Amino acid sequence: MSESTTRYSPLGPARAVKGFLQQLLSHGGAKVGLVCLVFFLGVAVMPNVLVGPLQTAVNATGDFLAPPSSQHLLGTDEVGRDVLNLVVHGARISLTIALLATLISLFVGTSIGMIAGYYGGSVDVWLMRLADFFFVMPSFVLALVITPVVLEVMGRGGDILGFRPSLFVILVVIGMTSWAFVARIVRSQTLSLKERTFIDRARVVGSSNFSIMVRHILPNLVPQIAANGALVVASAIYVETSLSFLGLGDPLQPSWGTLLSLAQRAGAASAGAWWYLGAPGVCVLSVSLSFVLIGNALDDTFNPRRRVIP
Amino acid sequence: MNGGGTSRHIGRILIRAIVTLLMVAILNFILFRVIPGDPAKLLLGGGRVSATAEQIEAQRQNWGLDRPLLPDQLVDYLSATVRGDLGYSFKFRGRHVADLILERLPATIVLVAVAQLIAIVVGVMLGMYAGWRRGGALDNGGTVASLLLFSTPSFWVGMILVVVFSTKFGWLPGYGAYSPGGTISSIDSILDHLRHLALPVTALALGLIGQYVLVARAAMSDVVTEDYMVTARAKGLTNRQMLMRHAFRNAMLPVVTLIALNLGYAVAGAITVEAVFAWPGIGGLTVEALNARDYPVLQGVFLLLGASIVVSNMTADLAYGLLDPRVR
Amino acid sequence: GSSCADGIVRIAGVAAPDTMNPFATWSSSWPLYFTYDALVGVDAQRHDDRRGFAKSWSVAKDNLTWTFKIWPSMKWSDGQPATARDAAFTYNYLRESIGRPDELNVGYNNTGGLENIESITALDDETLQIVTKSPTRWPVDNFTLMVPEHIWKDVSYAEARSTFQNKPPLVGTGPMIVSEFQPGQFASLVPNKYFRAGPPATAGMTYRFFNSADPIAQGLKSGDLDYGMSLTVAQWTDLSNEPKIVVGESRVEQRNYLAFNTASGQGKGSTKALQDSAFRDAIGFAIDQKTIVDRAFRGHADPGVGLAMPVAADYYSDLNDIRRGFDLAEAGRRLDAAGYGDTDGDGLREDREGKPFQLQLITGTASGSLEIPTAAIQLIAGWLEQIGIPVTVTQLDSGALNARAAAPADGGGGWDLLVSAGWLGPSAHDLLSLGSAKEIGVHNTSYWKSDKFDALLSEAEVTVDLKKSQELVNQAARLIYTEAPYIMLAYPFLLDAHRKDCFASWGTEDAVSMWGYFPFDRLKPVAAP
Amino acid sequence: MINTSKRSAALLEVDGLSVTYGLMGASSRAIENVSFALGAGEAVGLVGESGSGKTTTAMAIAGLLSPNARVSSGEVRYRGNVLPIDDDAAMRPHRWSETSVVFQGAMNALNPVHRIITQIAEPCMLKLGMPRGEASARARELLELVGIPADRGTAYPHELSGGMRQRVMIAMALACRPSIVIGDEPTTALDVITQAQILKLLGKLRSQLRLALILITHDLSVVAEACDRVLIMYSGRIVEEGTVAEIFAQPKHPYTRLLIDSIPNPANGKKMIRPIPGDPPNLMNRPSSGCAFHPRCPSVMAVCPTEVPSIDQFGQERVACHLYRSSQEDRGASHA
Amino acid sequence: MRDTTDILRLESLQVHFPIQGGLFDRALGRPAGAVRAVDGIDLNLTRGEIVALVGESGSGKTTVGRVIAKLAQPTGGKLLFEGRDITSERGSSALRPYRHRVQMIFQDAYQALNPRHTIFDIVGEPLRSLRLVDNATQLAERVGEALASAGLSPPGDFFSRFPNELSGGQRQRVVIAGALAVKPELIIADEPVSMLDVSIRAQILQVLVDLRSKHNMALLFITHDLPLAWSIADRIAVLYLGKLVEIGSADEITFNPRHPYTAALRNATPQIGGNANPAELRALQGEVPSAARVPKGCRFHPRCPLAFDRCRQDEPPSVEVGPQHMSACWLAQ
Ligand SMILES: Nc1ncnc2c1ncn2[C@@H]1O[C@H](COP(=O)(O)OP(=O)(O)OP(=O)(O)O)[C@@H](O)[C@H]1O
Ligand SMILES: Nc1ncnc2c1ncn2[C@@H]1O[C@H](COP(=O)(O)OP(=O)(O)OP(=O)(O)O)[C@@H](O)[C@H]1O
Ligand SMILES: [Mg+2]
Ligand SMILES: [Mg+2]
Repeated sequence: MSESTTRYSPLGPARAVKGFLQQLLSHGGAKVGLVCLVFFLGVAVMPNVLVGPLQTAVNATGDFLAPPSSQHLLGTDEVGRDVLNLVVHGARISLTIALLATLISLFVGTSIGMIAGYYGGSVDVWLMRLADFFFVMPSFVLALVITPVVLEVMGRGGDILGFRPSLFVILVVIGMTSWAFVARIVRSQTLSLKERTFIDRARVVGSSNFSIMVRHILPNLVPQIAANGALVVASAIYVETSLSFLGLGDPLQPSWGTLLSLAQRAGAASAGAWWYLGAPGVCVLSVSLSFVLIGNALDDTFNPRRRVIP
Repeated sequence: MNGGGTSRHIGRILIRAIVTLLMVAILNFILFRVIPGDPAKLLLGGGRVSATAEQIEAQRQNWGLDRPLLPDQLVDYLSATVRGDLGYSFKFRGRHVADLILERLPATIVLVAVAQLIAIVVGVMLGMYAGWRRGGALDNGGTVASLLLFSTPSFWVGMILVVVFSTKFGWLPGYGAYSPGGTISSIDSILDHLRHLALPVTALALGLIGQYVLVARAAMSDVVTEDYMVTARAKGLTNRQMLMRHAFRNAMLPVVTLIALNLGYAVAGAITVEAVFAWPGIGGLTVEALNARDYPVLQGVFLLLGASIVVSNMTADLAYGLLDPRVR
Repeated sequence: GSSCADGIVRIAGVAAPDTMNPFATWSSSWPLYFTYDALVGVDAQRHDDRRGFAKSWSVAKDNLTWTFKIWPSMKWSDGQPATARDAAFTYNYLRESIGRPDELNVGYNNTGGLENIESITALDDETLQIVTKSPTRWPVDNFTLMVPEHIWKDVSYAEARSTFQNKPPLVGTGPMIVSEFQPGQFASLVPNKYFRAGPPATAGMTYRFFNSADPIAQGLKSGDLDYGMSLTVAQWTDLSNEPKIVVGESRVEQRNYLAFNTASGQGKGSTKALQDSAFRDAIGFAIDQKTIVDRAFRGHADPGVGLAMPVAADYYSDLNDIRRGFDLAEAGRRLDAAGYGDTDGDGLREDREGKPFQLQLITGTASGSLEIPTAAIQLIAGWLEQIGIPVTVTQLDSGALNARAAAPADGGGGWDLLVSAGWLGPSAHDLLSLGSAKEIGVHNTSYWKSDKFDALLSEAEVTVDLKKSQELVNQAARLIYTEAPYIMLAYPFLLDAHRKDCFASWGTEDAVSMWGYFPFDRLKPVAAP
Repeated sequence: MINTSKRSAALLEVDGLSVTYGLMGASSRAIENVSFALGAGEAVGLVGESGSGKTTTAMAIAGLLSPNARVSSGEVRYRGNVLPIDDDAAMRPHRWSETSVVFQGAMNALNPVHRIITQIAEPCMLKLGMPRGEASARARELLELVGIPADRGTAYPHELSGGMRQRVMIAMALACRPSIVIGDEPTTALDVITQAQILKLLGKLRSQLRLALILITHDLSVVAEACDRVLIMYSGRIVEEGTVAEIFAQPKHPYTRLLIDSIPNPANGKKMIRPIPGDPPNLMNRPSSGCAFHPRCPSVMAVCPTEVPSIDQFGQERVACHLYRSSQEDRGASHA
Repeated sequence: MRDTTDILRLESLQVHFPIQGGLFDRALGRPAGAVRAVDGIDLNLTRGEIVALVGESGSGKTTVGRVIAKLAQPTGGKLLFEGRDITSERGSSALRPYRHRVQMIFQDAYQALNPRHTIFDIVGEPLRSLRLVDNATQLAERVGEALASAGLSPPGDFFSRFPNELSGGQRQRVVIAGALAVKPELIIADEPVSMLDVSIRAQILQVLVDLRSKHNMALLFITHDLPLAWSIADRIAVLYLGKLVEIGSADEITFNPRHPYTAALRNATPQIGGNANPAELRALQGEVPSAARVPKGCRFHPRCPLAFDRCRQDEPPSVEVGPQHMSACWLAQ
């Protein structure tokens, strides 16, 4: 986009964004979701400030599976670590995995969906069959099979983007297995956008296919992508939790899912250690609920039909 | 359009389902060939034993693994699959994968069917009502509750249910499908089975209810803004008549699709819940197979999942056609 | 429906038996133990009141010829006579498969040790003679399960190692016969009315299989189960407060160890440092077995020392003269001295060429062993981090773990550190398998090779005399301790519990055997109050 | 032509009706002080541009205002009785039996999942209590009446062309033998030939069944063809009312005049088209006081931006424009 | 003096859309049918001429427009621009010179404007994609110019607005401005005013007519409104089911139609004053046949009040019935 566009329309987008935010925030659910999300993002950004460095088996001081007390607000785990400390530190990993996985899945899903919808014909048929496979195989199950394999193949040392490779593997696998849902939505939306007259107009005024996709179709997909993106985040958190729960997490970087899995393996459920199960579970629940709430609000804000009814 | 349109519609859906199923089978085949680990060695008992080269070679020939992957092995695989022969399990040595799956399927089906049934009845009713009376107390409360349920991992709900109802109070059994031993009269054993079903079904159904409420509500609130609802009102229909004769069936369209799709995902969705409740179903089998690298079983499970989702997709399409004359 | 009412003993474990064919699987030892006897096996050597297929045994002066007296007029559970011929058949069935493509080397009943056997013959119905090529305690140490000839004689080797299901009801000489088997769910057992000591007093058994210990703890609490094993510490502690439950812990043959990839540098591990015994030895100083026992096992384990675990009392030694103490500073000093200092001052050590390295630790629980607590891994990674050696951890399921720990030639490798566990028999052969060149990639997961060690091992294998055998094992254990391809972490206890409200006679010491059916052959229903 | 309101007693009287819509806290006035009368069998056209309040007026008469609408003043009388147009439940018996509506987009106004015959028969069964068989016999009759072969009754709405769907709507509207049919732009989405067919059908039915017709459109020429009288609406108010002949021959209000001028008419050789300056009124640019048309009016006077003109009788017509006040007063004076 | 050479020529232009055959049809190799949207049209436009294309819904008007705008590919016939055959040219870069000279205005202005682009972006888009400007200043200049000539002034006020902030008439002007920005020689206007309120139609028409007089631009005006066509066009072409049934000067077609369909169209159009009388409202019988099942013989015969045997057998050729007046009816032969 040329510079002049922005020069001549400095107000336009800003105004649109402002109006949109106002409308979004008039939604009670979105407010709750955003507050909750900001809270967890804050927690994820500065865990050390809040609860000190991550406790490990080496420096844990607490008692064995002690119930919540004034010293350990959320009790302790089976090696005596403070559960509050663990969930606070788990926020960063869980959120990073969820957000990055979502980005990957949105990117792949949007590209494939848009290309399939725009070009149609055999491109569409083949891409959508591929999407069908990923759609048909629940991403959780697919990730379940692929994760250990990828871990095995590329689980060598080193850092990728500051993460242990195993985490990176998990987020890539979640991203790569959950795009089909996005692709379907984007495709159907693209199909209907493609029929809109402004696409014809863009062609008549000489825009290329690429520019039509990027400048005309993509911006109109943003609401859909945003609204569904929120749902994808929720499901990414869910998949990460389930994978970790079945023992595919990284035991040294406790995500909420890993914590749940540790709790399960320690027998917390049958030993009645509800705090150990409850704390990470409530975190997972709150974050995915926030995203669902935001997604819902986005959907409502963008969907003109629903706005009609007061 | 006429009857030809309908049969064409059904034909299209069938073709699509078959193509997807074929695709699932092929990708399935490829997926499990690219996984590292020599199946011949796995057949020889994994890492536990050191096998000689001849033994491995013999295994290869025995299982046709020495032949080219494409097309020979693929063709073999596909034709065997079509015949219902899913191969032998690595772990449960010598047992047919199909048998293993069939053995475990009933438990999963009972679990999933009961949970779905409850969720559909409760969720759709609540959701439709909330959408019809949008903005009412039930709508607001119900929506918040459904969002909450929708975002809660069902296995976590399961664990919490276990802590509360089994560990703390001991009211309901928290694992298995029936009490050990089995020399009880049949009525008792049904009751026993139902008691065992209670918690896992609750864990599964709660999340589903949330989902159904949300979708049914959204569908209904879309329908009430439609022009034909104004027509219905103009005709002087009572609210009840408008709801039952005009709104319900139209609002059911997206709901039916979701229900059919969900039925397909039911098995996959039950895996973690089965793990929590030690439910002797497909989920447990999947986890066991995964731990033992039992690729034939995993492949079979995948095929089952794929097929069930494809079939349910197809059902959704057909049901949609049945309910909505426009797509016929 | 409680056990008190129907007299059926309900037990459960974290287990996944796959087939009832002991020639095809390792993972079904627990229902099969109730049905089949070993000839002598572990229990009979440890406890006077426990015997297997043989009533008594002796070895000739040459230490080569063993004579076993089989119980007179013993019967299989189908009423057929159970004689020395069946025992000879079982062994010869295995032995004759050696060298064939479908050698019976995949299951619990396998050919291991039989290559050293000259002959196995039934002198008469009650006498079995085993002649070995060189002296060995194998004839009494092996735990091969005796199967009836009339069932197995028609089973081909190919079938026996794979497809033969051995469908229940089984035919065995044990007290309880597997009458129904549902993979992933349960096995039902009924009393063997021909059991040599008279049929058990209970009405039968149900053995349920679970993937985790949660249902077991719940079942014990609710009275659904009479006995459960593989409990976690949390559950065990919780259950110990229940009035009707007796918790128990038993020392078992499991060793939890840290293995170094000594074949590194051939592209199979990230740093050559792992080949250096000085490096490994130094790391040994950074590992505190006592803390591992205290924090990770909460005291329910013995601290790791050498190859032999305390339960193998004949061979155990605490090696106190050469034992490394926990001392992080000392570990650092030794690493510095060996050339693994921190030359660029980033707080991380470099190898001798000055290249930084990071160790990849893989871990997971091998099937059939007790779970390795995550806390142990965290401790190790933490200590190594403190001495300037960064570690990444990858947790693998048992299948992946097997594949990765396989010999480099078989596609294994690609890791630096391995925390795993093994549970073998208490015989010298099994104890030393960790360092055996023949077992590389199977039991020897560090790929470590030492001619000296192998020499000691082969000598121990042909030694019958216990004293001499002890000495050989001791030497081998010291050798491997100083060379440090492994650091023993702990010998975990098996945590179990039983209810005392329906059945009595659980016994006291070593309450439940991990090598046989005791005390389930002698449980008695508690008289109704 | 004679003023029909004198020919027969008024079937429907709208008196000073104002409707406001509440939207996100604010409220906007959609129609203001609308009054007119409709005789039995009479056809009145309601003309105005988009947003001028035509639909709101029609919906108010039929008692179908949306939940966020409020009748702020005025009333509607049917056969002399005040209709409870604010009360959904109380209006129910009146709907369809007395007043039925033919909506614009028949595609959306028909329920897509029911066969058309069911939809036509539905009000017969529910409102008149006919048994199913009788109701569907009547539905078939009605289909034939609007020119659709009865055996097409089993079709679904999407299987019909736009013109046929509009006929189905008309058949449905006649189901309970109402005395008033409101057509809300019944032909706007159709092309000329189909439009002509529908208008012809409405005319035929009107004379056969003595229906009163309120025809809403933004197309003056449609009214010219199909109605007796015209009401011109602008920005929520009626600005002019008169018989078709009078209005087209001698439009009074400047808006009406410009409107007629902007339509090309080969019949009198009027080729081009004088644009009406400015934009149609909407919520943003609606003048806050005075005559709503004054920003676009070529004959704007000083009084126009400040004072709302009242609608006054002017011969056979009524017109709301300051231009005519004096003459009206003159007339009034001469009368007196 | 106006340059009156041919700018555009359609020679037996044909657009058939394939009907997706059923599964079994395809399996049996049965030929699937086709929608004969445009079925052999000859039409020429000279520079500066306004030709109206009239016909009822589904007659193929839009399809003709789309073919000329290179949005649809004809299945037969030729499209000649200044004598050059450009029927088979495709691809955005190959078509750039053509797009520079031929633009299109769409019926639904709201649909034709991307709701997420500002007016500046929309009007500037052709200039950028056809590489007609070198820098931002030039772009702003040309956009302003275009907006002004479409009657949106001052142009600066509109630059940063979004389509939903404009009234319907203004939106249609933006569409026109977008087409004008490249200074084309031919504009195809597909029912440019049918979505607009009567009171603003005239404004838009005024803009279009002015273009012709100022820039000598040719205009293909698509409408279903005969009086409107008469008021704006030099010539009127009447389309029925994909075929031109009559073409002639605007006055000839309006006052002296030689084809029964044109006459029916004229009669169906409601008119104000004059002979306006509901009783005289004559309507054609029957529905428009589907373009997928074009009747044999004269395609109008099933609805024609004057049809006779020959009409049912043979398709009438187009013959000259007056100066520049062609009609395809057996009665006119
Ligand atoms: N449900 C509603 N809520 C809020 N405002 C409304 C509602 N319905 C109509 N309006 C507003 O009331 C005014 C009159 O609308 P109405 O639909 O009566 O106009 P109309 O003359 O029928 O227009 P059109 O020709 O577009 O159908 C408009 O400004 C419109 O935006
Ligand atoms: N992409 C397409 N695929 C199949 N059929 C088409 C397509 N586009 C148009 N048609 C068909 O071609 C015929 C002519 O359509 P076209 O849109 O050109 O008519 P029109 O005269 O512009 O009608 P309207 O006045 O309704 O705009 C119609 O029968 C239409 O259904
Ligand atoms: Mg309206
Ligand atoms: Mg068109």
